[in-house]
Amino acid sequence: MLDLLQLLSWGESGWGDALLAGALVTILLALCCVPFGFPLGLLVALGSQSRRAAARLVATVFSTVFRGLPELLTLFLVYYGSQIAAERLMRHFGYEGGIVINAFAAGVIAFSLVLAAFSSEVWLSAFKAIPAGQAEAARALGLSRWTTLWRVTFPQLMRVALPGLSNNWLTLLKDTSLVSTISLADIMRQTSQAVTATREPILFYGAACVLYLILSAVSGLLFSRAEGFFSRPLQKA
Amino acid sequence: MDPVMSLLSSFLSPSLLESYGLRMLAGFWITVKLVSLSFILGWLLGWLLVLGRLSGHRLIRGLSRGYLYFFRGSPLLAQLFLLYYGMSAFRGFWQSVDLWWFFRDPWWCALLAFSLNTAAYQAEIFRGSLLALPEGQREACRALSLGPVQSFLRVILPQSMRIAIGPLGNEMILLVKASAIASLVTVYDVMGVTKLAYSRTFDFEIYLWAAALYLLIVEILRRTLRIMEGRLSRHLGR
Amino acid sequence: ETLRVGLEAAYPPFSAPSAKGGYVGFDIDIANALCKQMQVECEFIAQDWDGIIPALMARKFDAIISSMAVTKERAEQVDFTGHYYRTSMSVAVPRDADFKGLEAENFKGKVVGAQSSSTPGMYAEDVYGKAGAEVRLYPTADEAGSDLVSGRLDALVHDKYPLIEWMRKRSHDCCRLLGDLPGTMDDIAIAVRKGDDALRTRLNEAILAIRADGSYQRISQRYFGLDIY
Amino acid sequence: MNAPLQPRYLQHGLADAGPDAAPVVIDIQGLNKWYGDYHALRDIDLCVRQGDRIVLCGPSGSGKSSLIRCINRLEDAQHGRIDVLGVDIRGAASKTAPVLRDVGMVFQHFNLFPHLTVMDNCILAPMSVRGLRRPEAQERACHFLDKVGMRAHLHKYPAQLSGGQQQRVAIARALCMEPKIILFDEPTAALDPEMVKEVLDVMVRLADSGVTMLCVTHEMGFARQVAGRVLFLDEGCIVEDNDPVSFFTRPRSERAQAFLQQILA
Amino acid sequence: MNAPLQPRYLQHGLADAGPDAAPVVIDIQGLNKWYGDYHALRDIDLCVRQGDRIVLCGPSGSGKSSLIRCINRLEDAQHGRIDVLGVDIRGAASKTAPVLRDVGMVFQHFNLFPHLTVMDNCILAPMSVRGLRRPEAQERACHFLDKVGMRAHLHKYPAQLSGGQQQRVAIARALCMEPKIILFDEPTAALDPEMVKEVLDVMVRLADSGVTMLCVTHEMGFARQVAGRVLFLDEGCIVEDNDPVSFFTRPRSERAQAFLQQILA
Ligand SMILES: Nc1ncnc2c1ncn2[C@@H]1O[C@H](COP(=O)(O)OP(=O)(O)OP(=O)(O)O)[C@@H](O)[C@H]1O
Ligand SMILES: Nc1ncnc2c1ncn2[C@@H]1O[C@H](COP(=O)(O)OP(=O)(O)OP(=O)(O)O)[C@@H](O)[C@H]1O
Ligand SMILES: [Mg+2]
Ligand SMILES: [Mg+2]
Repeated sequence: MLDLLQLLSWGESGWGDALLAGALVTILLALCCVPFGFPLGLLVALGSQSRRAAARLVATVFSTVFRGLPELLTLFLVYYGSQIAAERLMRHFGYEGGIVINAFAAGVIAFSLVLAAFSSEVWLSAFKAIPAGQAEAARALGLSRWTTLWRVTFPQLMRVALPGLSNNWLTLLKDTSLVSTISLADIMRQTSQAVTATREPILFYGAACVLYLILSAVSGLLFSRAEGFFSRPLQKA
Repeated sequence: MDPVMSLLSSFLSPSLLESYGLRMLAGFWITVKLVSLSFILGWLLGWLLVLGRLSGHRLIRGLSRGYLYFFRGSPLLAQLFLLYYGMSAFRGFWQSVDLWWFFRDPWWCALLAFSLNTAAYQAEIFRGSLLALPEGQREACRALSLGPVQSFLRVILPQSMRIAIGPLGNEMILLVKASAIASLVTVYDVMGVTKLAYSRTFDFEIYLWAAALYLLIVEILRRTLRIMEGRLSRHLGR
Repeated sequence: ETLRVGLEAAYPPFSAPSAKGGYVGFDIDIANALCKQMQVECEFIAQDWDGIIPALMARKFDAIISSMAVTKERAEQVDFTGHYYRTSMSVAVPRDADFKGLEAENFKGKVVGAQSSSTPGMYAEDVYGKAGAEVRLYPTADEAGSDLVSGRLDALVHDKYPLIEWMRKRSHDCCRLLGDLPGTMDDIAIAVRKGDDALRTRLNEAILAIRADGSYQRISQRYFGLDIY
Repeated sequence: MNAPLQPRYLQHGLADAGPDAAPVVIDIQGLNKWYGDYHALRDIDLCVRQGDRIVLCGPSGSGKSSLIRCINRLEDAQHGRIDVLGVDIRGAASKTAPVLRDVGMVFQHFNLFPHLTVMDNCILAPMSVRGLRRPEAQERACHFLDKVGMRAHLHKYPAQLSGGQQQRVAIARALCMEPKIILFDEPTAALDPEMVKEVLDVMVRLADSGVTMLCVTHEMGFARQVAGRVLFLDEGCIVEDNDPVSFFTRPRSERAQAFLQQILA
Repeated sequence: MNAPLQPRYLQHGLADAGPDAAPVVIDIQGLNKWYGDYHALRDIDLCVRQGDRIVLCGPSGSGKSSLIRCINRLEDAQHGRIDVLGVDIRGAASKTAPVLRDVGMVFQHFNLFPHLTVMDNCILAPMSVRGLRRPEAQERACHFLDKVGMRAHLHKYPAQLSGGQQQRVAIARALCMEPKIILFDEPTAALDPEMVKEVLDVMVRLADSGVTMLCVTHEMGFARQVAGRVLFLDEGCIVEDNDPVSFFTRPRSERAQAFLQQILA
């Protein structure tokens, strides 16, 4: 028992610091995707409701492709693809030698795209929940489309969308473990390293689970706060 | 068929198709089976969970919250791992209650883990769609004395499914992709087969094959869901 | 000058991460010896097995020293040096199982486990699978091992040395070695990018050099008590 | 019907009450309701007999909707006792459910089921609560839809109807359950005067068949013609409980006088 | 205001028209609207001058809401021309937006923004469309909320209001935009008679200040007192266009006669 705990401790013989470092990578990566992924998803949702056929097509293709492609492939495409492209380009200008695309940035780009594609469906379904009368009232008041979206639709949207978005977020948090394939040491990477080194799979996968659970407990708290904030006006009394 | 094949083989190597085509199909079938079964089981369990989560009973509410929290909060991979390898640690017990046949078989374990996992995600989707339902609908049900089952089946479900269907599509696609995780316990789906083939040939092309297959699945799903959504939105027909 | 070495670091006792950070194992020691011989710095970069060849090609590192067996398919993607050790495969079965021998027909209807994406995995599929065994492929041999212990598997095919190592460390009381599989001797070599002949030649010379000066034999003795070249 | 109620009824002291008066169907005592801090209903006492046609009126925000919603248990009152058909509806659901089945309601905002056609809106509850079979339920629905002039719109969805049409469907839906007590929350607000008259006829006929009605309305003409009794609410209190003739000619309370003055002016 | 309109106005031939009559603000010609197969509006011609107070009445489902929703471009008409303040509102959004900004509307179902307080509902549009600053907008909102008796409920959310209170907020919200034309869809349906009178006063004062009003209502008393002109719709046609006195005493069309008979009876 004691040596098991020792394995989780800090310092020379323990894996605690490695696991925490992995957790930091995971959470930073996921957090960095949020400011790109969710708004882009909203944009895609707006696009697929657009009156312009072109906008609808682009939105549909985006959502199908980035939901359909295995995340690993998206990641590879962004990471190796952009690297090979950059290298070709540089060689074209006569520069020989390696270019290294930052793995973290590649991860953020790839997962933002995936997050956007999945969240766009959630946004879209939330749009359906808003009665047509709201948009009509906004038009009758002469509100611009931007004001309508931002002041009328969005706050009502959030209440319905939040549970779905929290799904997206939690999925993202765990999908980021794929970055280990482009040599970023996230939670899962560190865990599997620890497992191979110590042959204590139950212990370390359990620890990883606990780390994820802590992350999702914190985010669950934030989400239910946000939900409370957006549904307060609709509560009776 | 022939011209299609020749077209395909002009940019995809036929040898690859020959040696792994059948296995890819078998993997595809595993994916379809795993996803559809676990999705349906998860759908049922998901509704139970969301009812529990909204119930007036504190204990039930707490339990379903805990369930949602655990299954959404931890990776499916870990859940499957714990279920599959964790259960085998209690082999003696399972044998004594005559359930070892279940936990011994990786397929059942995978199905169970996937159903439990997707139930949690689906429950949250359902909760969102219930939030979207105007309070007046529930009041009308009560005023008409519709029983809980009738209110649910005839009034609440059809309306909330309309809202839920998009995110449910997401969940289904995620399941399709997550089925790759089942190869962790030796249940090889499309992606599992792909990886296997890739690790033998190191031909990146096989991934493109898999990607095409995935895109196909997603596109079919998307279209089916659009049709269903259209049916559920008939009443809005202006 | 540094040599960037890619490795999987999930294949003890050949390569595994150490709690101190960094990696330990036979492959690492050999790599260090080679680097010393070549008078370069070794830099180890861990990489999932599935992505290890693409990563090499994308210049994440310059050589793979990760117990990679030479196969025809791999040779189409990368160039290999001469082997730095050779290994055959073995089969482990539960202690009380009654297997008559290693021949394929003995495995009909049995459940055989192996690591996926590995030569034992291919062997299990190609030989036992064709003979009517149910082949299950695991991400790593560890998981296959624990299923052998729990009774989900009837037999486990794996590379000989790791298998011995696993039985020694874990569960020697549960299982026994059925024997070496004939005709499965594999060359384990270093992979470099196609066309990177300069490096390949240097590595080849280095391998011969560490064999000549005896440092190879010392490492091999330390890990396995015999020379596995 | 219920012996101990007799004295309570007498104590209530309506002029025309006698020992053979109709049984009490709704009996409210000391009802108080708060929304948060806001005291919406104050010490409401009300006794309704079978076949009564009661009109609730009063200024906007006086608590009329709240009162009838409490009777239907759509709102929980914090204090007081509400007996409907002899059962305290603040009790366990298993006891109150059969009683509440006999209480119908027409909402101020209609609350039709948007995903069901007019016909399906009307047959859903009779089929699943009353156990009617489809043809019977449809027949009944046609009957009532006909009465409110909506027979021609059977297969439309609520979103395809005008405001008044929706309101009429809502009335028909409530009637299809053939409840013993029916609560109307401004059932004619969206109707044109012609239609008001038709609906009024339906309601008079209902009342004649022994159905008890509580109706919130702002149409004083309607009140004058249908009501057997008028309740005037203000700020959560019943300030006047009178027969319509006296209410409109010589209201007792000052508040009601002021209210009526505004209309008659 | 607009020279070519002059002849059209004369051809319309209202008795009191003269060369110095107020300018035309709404001009509808040959308007036809279908919902799927259903022909909801048939060949509507209508000319409204600045300051007119027009009441639209007619049986439920006759197309009143549809008509005023077309004027506001909430529904697209399939045929015909609708000029509002001199601009064809069936044109590009960039052209029609500034015009439609001057057209206010009060909905039959209120359509308040549920996530905003009463005050925020009222100041949102003035601030973001008219560019008012918060204190000005609030002052204006208080002014109108006061007029409809909702000053005390500033900080409540719509879900916490009674039906009539919601309706009054909806009226105040529309007024806060100080539109040149205002369309009411049954603005008093949920109001008690007292409140109706107050709202009516507000509307009369609005009209006096030159605002043009189109009001769908079922309250004939209201029509009698406020209207400058009464339009009677039936089955999608304007069957009568008259001044209120003649409309109520000697309606020209038979349909209107039948309609009025029902009420007066
Ligand atoms: N979306 C729709 N699809 C089909 N028919 C519709 C739709 N909207 C309205 N209608 C029909 O058009 C007709 C006119 O509707 P409208 O709402 O204009 O009536 P209204 O005069 O406002 O009636 P009310 O006084 O009851 O509100 C009605 O018969 C209605 O059934
Ligand atoms: N959920 C709530 N939270 C806070 N206050 C509420 C709530 N619901 C109603 N109220 C307040 O309670 C009072 C009574 O409301 P109620 O709906 O019963 O009025 P009403 O008599 O039906 O009015 P109306 O004729 O306008 O429909 C109102 O002043 C309203 O503001
Ligand atoms: Mg009310
Ligand atoms: Mg209308």
